[in-house]
Amino acid sequence: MAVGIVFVSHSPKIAEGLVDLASQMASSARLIAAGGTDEGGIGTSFDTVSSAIERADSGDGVVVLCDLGSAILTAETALDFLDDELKERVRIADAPLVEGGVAAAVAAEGGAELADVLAAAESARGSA
Amino acid sequence: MAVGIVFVSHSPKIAEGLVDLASQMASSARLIAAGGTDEGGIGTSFDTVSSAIERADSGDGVVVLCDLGSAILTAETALDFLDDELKERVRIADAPLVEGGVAAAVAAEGGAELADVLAAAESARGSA
Amino acid sequence: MALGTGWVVDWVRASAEVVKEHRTELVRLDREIGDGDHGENLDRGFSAVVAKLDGIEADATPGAVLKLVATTLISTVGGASGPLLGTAYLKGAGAAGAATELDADALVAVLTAARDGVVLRGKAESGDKTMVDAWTPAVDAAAAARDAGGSEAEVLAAAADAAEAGAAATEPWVARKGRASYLGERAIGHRDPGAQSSSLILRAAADTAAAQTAAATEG
Amino acid sequence: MALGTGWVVDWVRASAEVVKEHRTELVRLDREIGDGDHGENLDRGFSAVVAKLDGIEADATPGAVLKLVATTLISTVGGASGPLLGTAYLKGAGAAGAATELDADALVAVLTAARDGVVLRGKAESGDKTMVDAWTPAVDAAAAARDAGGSEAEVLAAAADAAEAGAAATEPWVARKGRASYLGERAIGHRDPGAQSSSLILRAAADTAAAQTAAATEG
Ligand SMILES: Nc1ncnc2c1ncn2[C@@H]1O[C@H](COP(=O)(O)OP(=O)(O)O)[C@@H](O)[C@H]1O
Ligand SMILES: Nc1ncnc2c1ncn2[C@@H]1O[C@H](COP(=O)(O)OP(=O)(O)O)[C@@H](O)[C@H]1O
Ligand SMILES: [Mg+2]
Ligand SMILES: [Mg+2]
Ligand SMILES: [Mg+2]
Ligand SMILES: [Mg+2]
Repeated sequence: MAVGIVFVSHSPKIAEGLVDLASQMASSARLIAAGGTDEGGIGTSFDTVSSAIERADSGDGVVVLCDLGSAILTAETALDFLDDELKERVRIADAPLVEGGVAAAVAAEGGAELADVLAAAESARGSA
Repeated sequence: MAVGIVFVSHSPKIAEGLVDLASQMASSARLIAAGGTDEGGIGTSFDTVSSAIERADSGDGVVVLCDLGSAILTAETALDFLDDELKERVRIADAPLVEGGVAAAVAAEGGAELADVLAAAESARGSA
Repeated sequence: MALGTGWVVDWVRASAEVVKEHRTELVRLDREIGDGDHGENLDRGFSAVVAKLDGIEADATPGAVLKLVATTLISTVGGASGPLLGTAYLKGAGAAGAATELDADALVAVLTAARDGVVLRGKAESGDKTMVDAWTPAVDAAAAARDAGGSEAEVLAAAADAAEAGAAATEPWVARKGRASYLGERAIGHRDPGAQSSSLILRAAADTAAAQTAAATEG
Repeated sequence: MALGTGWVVDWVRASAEVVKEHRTELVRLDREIGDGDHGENLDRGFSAVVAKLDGIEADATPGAVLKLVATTLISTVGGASGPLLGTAYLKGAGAAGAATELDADALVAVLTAARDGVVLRGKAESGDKTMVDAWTPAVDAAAAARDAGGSEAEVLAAAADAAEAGAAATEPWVARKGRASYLGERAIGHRDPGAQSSSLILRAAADTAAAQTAAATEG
């Protein structure tokens, strides 16, 4: 088991590319792309984000990274509609999407627990 | 004329998706994706980055945003090989790729000059 | 005249129509200080809501209809206004509770809860140049109209008037929340698209209430 | 025996061979504390260099060959080691200047400039668990061997020995630069892939110099 990571972006390509990128350094981490609208356009989808969070969870919790403010609004709303039990172990990171996402993925791959994966994301500034 | 922006990512999808995303808010800005290796894989390409910088410049300079450390190394090396005259008006931003990239694009679209586009990128934390 | 489920359904249909009618205008406002999709986003969302209206049960309460609007907007809008207005309708539904009719007090409670929902979700304050700048004056004006003994239709008309003025008042401001906050001074001179759409929706509430009241008086 | 363009070309070919031979090992090291491409990156880069060697002019200087290596690695490696080693060879080429032969002093100058190039580009310090931890001991040992009156081959052998030890010494460390810095304590127990490849390349320099010296002595 391990902490899962969800990448919420307005662009499906950004979310998918980030899974590609982070997978290289964290090949066994549970990384889920949640990008774009239901029609695949630029925007965010409540249903995509909600189901990504559910898929990312294996019991150890989920860290969600977002690109812009409206992605955060969508993610927070998705959280409100989750079962209380799952909701308790989901965290929305205050971190840059790509840089924080890679750091979170590496931490999750290393077996870090929820708070530590969140901290890895939030301390990332990505110029290592 | 306006400041151009180059998005250097290890992932071609991230760089392209970011052009899509930033274009929505800055449709006339000169935004160039420079993602992936020459073979389209995960990594960075000196040639892709160099020519993206040249294409982004219209005389007012270029701000370059990067995802990870090795992208910065590639961008800095590309700078070293540019003509001195162009090199003088290229800046590598110390900023998160997506969040800084959107902020820089909006600033460039508004006609901001090089230093101000750079400052917009570097002050972005992306949770507006 | 207290307003029932019929009014809520009329209001929602009228909202969908007015959003469609003003789609281009909302897109234009959002293109000026955002990403240019606000009209599309709301049109997509309200069209989806209308498509679901036929499926509601005959004895559905106003609150149940508001909840359907909430969940549908959240699932279909695809931009910041989805979670924001979705949360507004959801909290409004909560305030409506199981009531079958909404009197002036209940309407003020619903509007207040809706505004609080927007603020809870988006954390914007008055003056940040967001839809809050339509909702907060609307709530205040509705409460004042109710306190002055106004009818349900009068309460909603006061809300709509204040929302319209509130949306217009955003023009000279810099934005501190949402995409327009990227623009700094360049947002000055442009009306916030979300404030504008909220004022259209509140005007639809007032107009449908007035029509229902007129019909009841005649009938 | 001072070393000419023939040696540089031999060294580059030997580097390409040794990188190909150790490709899997370098990939494994990089998979443990990076993204698993270091062996591929360098193999791609040095193969491209070898493909260009046939095109060099008959009277090319050592510096010209080093510059060709530099620009080719920069264009083809696709990872951090491309700009880093590319800058190393570029600065090494600058130190070699227009000389047609490199004596012990010149070799120390080339190695020093190369290491300075890596540091200039990557800003890593000794102990950060990067290729610098192979290069800096190599430069120091080369200078000491030169000061002790060592031959060109002896200077390069000293550099190679020190680089090998330097690469091995990175194992117990936490990384402070490059991708491995994401891993924190988990990098402990793993050798830095870039330090390892640099030590292989420096060993190729020593081996080819020894072979040339032996051939000259026999011949
Ligand atoms: N944090 C916030 N609080 C309140 N309202 C907000 C906030 N962020 C955005 N808005 C509102 O949302 C509107 C934009 O909606 P829309 O265009 O549908 O979303 P997006 O910006 O994601 O494209 C803005 O005009 C503003 O009224
Ligand atoms: N800032 C730096 N300074 C010095 N060496 C570095 C730096 N960053 C990375 N390296 C070296 O590069 C090696 C990794 O190279 P490579 O795998 O080809 O690149 P990437 O990390 O982009 O995949 C590391 O093992 C390390 O020795
Ligand atoms: Mg919009
Ligand atoms: Mg949008
Ligand atoms: Mg690597
Ligand atoms: Mg790599």
